Amino acid sequence: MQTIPPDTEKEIYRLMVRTRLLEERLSNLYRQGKLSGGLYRSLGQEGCAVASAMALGEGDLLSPLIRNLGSVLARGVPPRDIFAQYLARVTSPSHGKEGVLHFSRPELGIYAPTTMLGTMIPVLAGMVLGDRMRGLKTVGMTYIGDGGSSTGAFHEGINFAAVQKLPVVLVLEHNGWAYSTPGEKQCLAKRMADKAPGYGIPGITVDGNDVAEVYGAVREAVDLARAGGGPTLVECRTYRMKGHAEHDAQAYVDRSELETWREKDPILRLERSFDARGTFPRADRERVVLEEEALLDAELSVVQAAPPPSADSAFRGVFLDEGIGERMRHETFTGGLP
Amino acid sequence: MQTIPPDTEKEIYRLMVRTRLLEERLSNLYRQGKLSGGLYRSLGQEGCAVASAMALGEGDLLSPLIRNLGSVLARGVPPRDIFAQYLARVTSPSHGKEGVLHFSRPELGIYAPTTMLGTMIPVLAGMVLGDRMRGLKTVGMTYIGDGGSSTGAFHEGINFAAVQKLPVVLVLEHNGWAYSTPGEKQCLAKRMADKAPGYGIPGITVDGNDVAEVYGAVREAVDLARAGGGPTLVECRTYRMKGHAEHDAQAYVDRSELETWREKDPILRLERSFDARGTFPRADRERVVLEEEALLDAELSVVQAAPPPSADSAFRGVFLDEGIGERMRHETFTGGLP
Amino acid sequence: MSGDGADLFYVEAIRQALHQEMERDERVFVLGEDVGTYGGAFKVTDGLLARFGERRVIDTPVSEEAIVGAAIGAAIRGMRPIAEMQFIDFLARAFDLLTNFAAKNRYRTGIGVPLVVRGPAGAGVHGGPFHSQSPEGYYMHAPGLKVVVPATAYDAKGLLLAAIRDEDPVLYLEHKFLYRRVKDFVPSGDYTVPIGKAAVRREGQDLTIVTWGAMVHIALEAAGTLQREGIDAEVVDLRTLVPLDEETLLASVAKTSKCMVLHEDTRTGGPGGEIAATLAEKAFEYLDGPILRVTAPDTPVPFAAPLEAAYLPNEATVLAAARRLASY
Amino acid sequence: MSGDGADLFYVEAIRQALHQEMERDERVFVLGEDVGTYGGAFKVTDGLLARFGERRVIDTPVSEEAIVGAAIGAAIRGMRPIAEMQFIDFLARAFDLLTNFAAKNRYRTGIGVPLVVRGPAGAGVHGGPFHSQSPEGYYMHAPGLKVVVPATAYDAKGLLLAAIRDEDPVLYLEHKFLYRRVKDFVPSGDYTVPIGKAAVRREGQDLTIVTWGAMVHIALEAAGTLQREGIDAEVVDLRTLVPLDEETLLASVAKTSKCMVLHEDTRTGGPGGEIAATLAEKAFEYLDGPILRVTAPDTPVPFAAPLEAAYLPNEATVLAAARRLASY
Ligand SMILES: Cc1ncc(C[n+]2csc(CCOP(=O)(O)OP(=O)(O)O)c2C)c(N)n1
Ligand SMILES: Cc1ncc(C[n+]2csc(CCOP(=O)(O)OP(=O)(O)O)c2C)c(N)n1
Ligand SMILES: [Mg+2]
Ligand SMILES: [Mg+2]
Repeated sequence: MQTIPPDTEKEIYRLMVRTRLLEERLSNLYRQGKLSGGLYRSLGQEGCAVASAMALGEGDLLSPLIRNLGSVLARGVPPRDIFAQYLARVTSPSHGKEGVLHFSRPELGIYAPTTMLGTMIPVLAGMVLGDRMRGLKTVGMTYIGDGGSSTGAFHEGINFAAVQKLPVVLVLEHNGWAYSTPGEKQCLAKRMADKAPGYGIPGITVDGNDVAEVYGAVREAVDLARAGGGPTLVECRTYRMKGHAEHDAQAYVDRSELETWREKDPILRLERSFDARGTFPRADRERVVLEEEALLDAELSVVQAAPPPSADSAFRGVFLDEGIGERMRHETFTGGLP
Repeated sequence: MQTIPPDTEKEIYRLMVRTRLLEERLSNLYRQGKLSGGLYRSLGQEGCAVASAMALGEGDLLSPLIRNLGSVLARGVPPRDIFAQYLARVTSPSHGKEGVLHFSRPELGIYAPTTMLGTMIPVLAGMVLGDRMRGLKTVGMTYIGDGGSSTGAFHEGINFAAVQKLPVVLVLEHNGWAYSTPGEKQCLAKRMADKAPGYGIPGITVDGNDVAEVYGAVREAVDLARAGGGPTLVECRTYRMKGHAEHDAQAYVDRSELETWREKDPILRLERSFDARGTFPRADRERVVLEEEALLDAELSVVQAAPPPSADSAFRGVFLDEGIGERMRHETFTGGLP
Repeated sequence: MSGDGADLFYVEAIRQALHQEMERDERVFVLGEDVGTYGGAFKVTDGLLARFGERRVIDTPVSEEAIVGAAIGAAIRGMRPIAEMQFIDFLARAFDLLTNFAAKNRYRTGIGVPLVVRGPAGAGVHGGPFHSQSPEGYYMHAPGLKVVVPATAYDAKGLLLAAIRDEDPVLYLEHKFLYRRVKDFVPSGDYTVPIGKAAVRREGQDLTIVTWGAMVHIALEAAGTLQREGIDAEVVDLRTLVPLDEETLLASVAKTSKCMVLHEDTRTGGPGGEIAATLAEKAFEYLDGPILRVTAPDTPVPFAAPLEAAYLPNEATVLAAARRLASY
Repeated sequence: MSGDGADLFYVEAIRQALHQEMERDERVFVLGEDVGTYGGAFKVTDGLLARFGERRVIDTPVSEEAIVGAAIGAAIRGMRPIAEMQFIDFLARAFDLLTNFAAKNRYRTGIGVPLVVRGPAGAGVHGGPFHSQSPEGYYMHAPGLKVVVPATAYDAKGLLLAAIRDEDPVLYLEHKFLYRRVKDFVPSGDYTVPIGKAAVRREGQDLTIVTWGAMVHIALEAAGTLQREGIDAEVVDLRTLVPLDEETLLASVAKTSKCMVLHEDTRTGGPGGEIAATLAEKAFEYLDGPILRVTAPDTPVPFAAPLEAAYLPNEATVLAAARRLASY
């Protein structure tokens, strides 16, 4: 496994902090009734998202799931984009047409999935297939949950990537839950990485809350992919510390399990590791936190000042040819009368 | 592995012969232009179909793929049903509405799949789930090819059966080809049975042309299923000796590979084994062949005498309530005018 | 039908139907994502697990094909499965199983598939493109499938009981916007609302608004406004889309001579076409004006509130069309 | 358009379009089951592998979701993928990917998905329920997707070239019955048939038959017979279902005042509804008779020849309806 460069480790720390603080702001906004739609937290899983994304190279592609806020931040998406998505502002990357992390930023290599779990896997495979045809050495990374791995699209997608030896890294976030459904009702495999041999690809299980482990394993998978070795399934064991979404009080979760995992918090663990190694003093870390707070406050206020999208735009952008949409808009307001 | 009882072995022999001879007749009819639609041969794979089906118990359920003629014959479907399906006679179990092995004979535990590969797996899982709720100890068996195992429905179905510990036996017929596509373009797994651990279920690979091996492994899987142990994936290595269908001259197949497999023919091998053990003398076997020829000729002539279905029935049977169909028929002939 | 009952929310009516039918018929069971412990994403199946246990209230993996497939299998073997889609949008992932396996099985093999697929449809809650669709147009087009679309709590219970007892597959589209917004009297006892029968929600002479689901309430609102303008609109709630109650539809248009179809599904190739075509064939002589369609536009359902509001037909769009039609 | 060319079968025209466009544009590639070594179940892609190699002619696993999904991804990254469904019926297995991912991506994210999904549709070859469907009604209803349905070899080539060059996803339905039965002049050079433009195949005064695909040939046959009976039918071949050429449609009905829609897809919720509704809205003043729909019934496609013949609209059913309409 590849080791994590010291600067990268600090950057991971900063990005985990950013992720957590950003979500805390979103959570406050949610409770104030200011968000449009639901909020899906990644509390306790930030390490897996951030460290995996940091293992990608320039020009690589990443498609997040709803909980991979840390991944898109790590790839350079500014917090304002996230606020604007959740607040459904016209300045959001999707111009208010979509919510959550469902937006594309092609210049950052970020591509929106759809809600339907698993479907991004064949789509991502196609992206790097296309890039390979164009002579690019792009690696693509996406995520799947212990729940989403039960979908047919997961199976078809990873198998296609395998037979085509496509440069795909599939990070399986095994966080114990799919909404309220526990792992053992989702899949009986001992490890989710046991699925890999069935596709003839490498599979590895790592501690998803240990950023060094995640980074190392994913980096190796990225290198293998880029070298033409095909996809790798990287199972990250982690834990969803909140309910499925903010409305879910996770009544079905054993409180002691939460306690156990709170101790394994990825930020806490990295801090302890820094302390143990004496590499990134507490004072410096506190400065990071303050900087991040300031950044987020600034970004949020910019976004809050932005207007919602205008009704008219609802009818635009289905096809490149806007004429089709024009007719549509007209008909909507006339019931089709000429 | 369970050993095969002597009578069962002889019965398997008879059924393999029946399968082969029946297909030869169908092939002749096909060449005479008398079949409705295509013909999909199981030449060289009869052992796997017959021996697996023979391992089921009374009341168990079986759903075939197009090449599992031997399986349905083993479960008691009379040859006339098969002829009638291929000749699209009104006396066919589907009354001419469907072709090939797409028919149900619930009293024999036979259920039609659809063409879409993989979809029978979740459906069969549901059948035995339903039976379990009704207090029955039914085991369900179905088949999937090296090609069909790439479908999402395979994945969702077997995983669902696994978590529900359903009594399902999934026989994976690894015959080297999916239409013209060779195994290595379908899946990179070393063995298809390597998929099993990814579902937390047992997986075994057997020589699909050795009826004793197939029977033994499947019988064990059936027993495990009935005892509540959940599904098993039984990979049978075999070879498709003909093209995908009769119209396919299999130009893409290496002739020497065909030669190698011709030597491994399941009927030939069982005959050699009988000879080696001196258990089922050649003369007795020849009698079996003659009996089967006579049976098939008789059944075929009955079917050939039967009429095609009448046009009217095309409009019936969509819903239990035939009133809906009546209206439909009327409209078809009036363009909707009242 | 018993005289007892209570005003219930739409979601409560569905839940009551599930409880009562599982009580009455042990062949009935429920499967889907988070339907057990959690009681369903919208709490529709709340309480079922406690009452009926894990064998009849099955939390499945995230596998819509397995859910619909298993329901098909169980139905073929004599059970009465009810498959929940967490959001009806996800039924797209089992499109083949529902339209090709379930819907065609009786015709192909003689064996009916008495299952119900149900789940929350419709927009209005800022769910965005994949938690807001009204896919009735797709499924109406699948031969062998029935489609029901309750607009009231009374119908929600009665149609669900009818759907479960039907010998053929039924898609039951419950409108998530109505779950906790519509409340009406629901008899506590056993009753069914027959599949294939529309309800005239408001009688009128001047024009007919044909609609279903959440749009029934928009239509009634608009009809009230129109009344004050001297336009007397009849509102027909189809309740079932397949099979269509042509009798009620034709009788209404024979009376009013003018018709508008109002639906939340998108326009092109949508259910409005079927209804308009039926009228253009069979009510041509009655018609004194074009058949209008007021529908969602041919776009995904947008996320932001102002966009979603523009997307959804509302009282204003209905009024604008109705006025033009009335004065035609 | 070059003056050179030859009479080609429909299947040859498609193949020629594929060859020429792959030659012209290196972003174009083909993927699907058995499209390479075997040249496709119907030999549509024959010769492509030899000419363009494995990287651009990809034999995939039996995975329709992966095929459509990979095509989406490649299109998003600037390629021009052509995904073949071995039979178009199997597209049901990628329904979600096509209707929810491909079709909605531009609207949701601003990134278009210029892919083509193509495959053999239609009945008439005793393929039974899953090798014979005409699913245009489903896909017309998906906002963001274009749907084209060539009836001639000329259009087969020209529409395919237009589809590949379109910036949005296009479903290209080729009719398997026509592959080796329809033959007409196909220019050897580069040309496109614009998406969204219908063709008047036969001018007439008395009634309009609106149709597409294999039914165009039935309509023309029927129109010939009707001519001898003194009924002058106009035949409009839509060629594209989305976006619909309303101009040609309305102009024709303005002239004839009577219209029949003829299609091979099933009736309820099918494309005929959309066309009838469009006319009932926008051509109401022109209409001198009901709009008829002559379609396949709401059943699966049956297997046996006499059943399939009863299922398919044919000259006799068209004539019966046309006569009634003419004398209305
Ligand atoms: C195909 C599909 N079915 C259902 C859903 C609804 N859904 C959203 S998240 C979720 C649970 C996912 O669990 P998992 O994949 O483990 O991811 P996690 O939420 O744990 O991050 C479900 C069922 C969906 N998005 N897509
Ligand atoms: C979902 C689906 N896609 C495509 C097909 C078309 N098709 C029929 S058989 C076949 C090859 C199947 O190969 P395999 O599963 O290995 O079975 P075999 O023919 O070798 O018995 C294909 C692609 C299908 N029936 N279903
Ligand atoms: Mg999870
Ligand atoms: Mg095979």
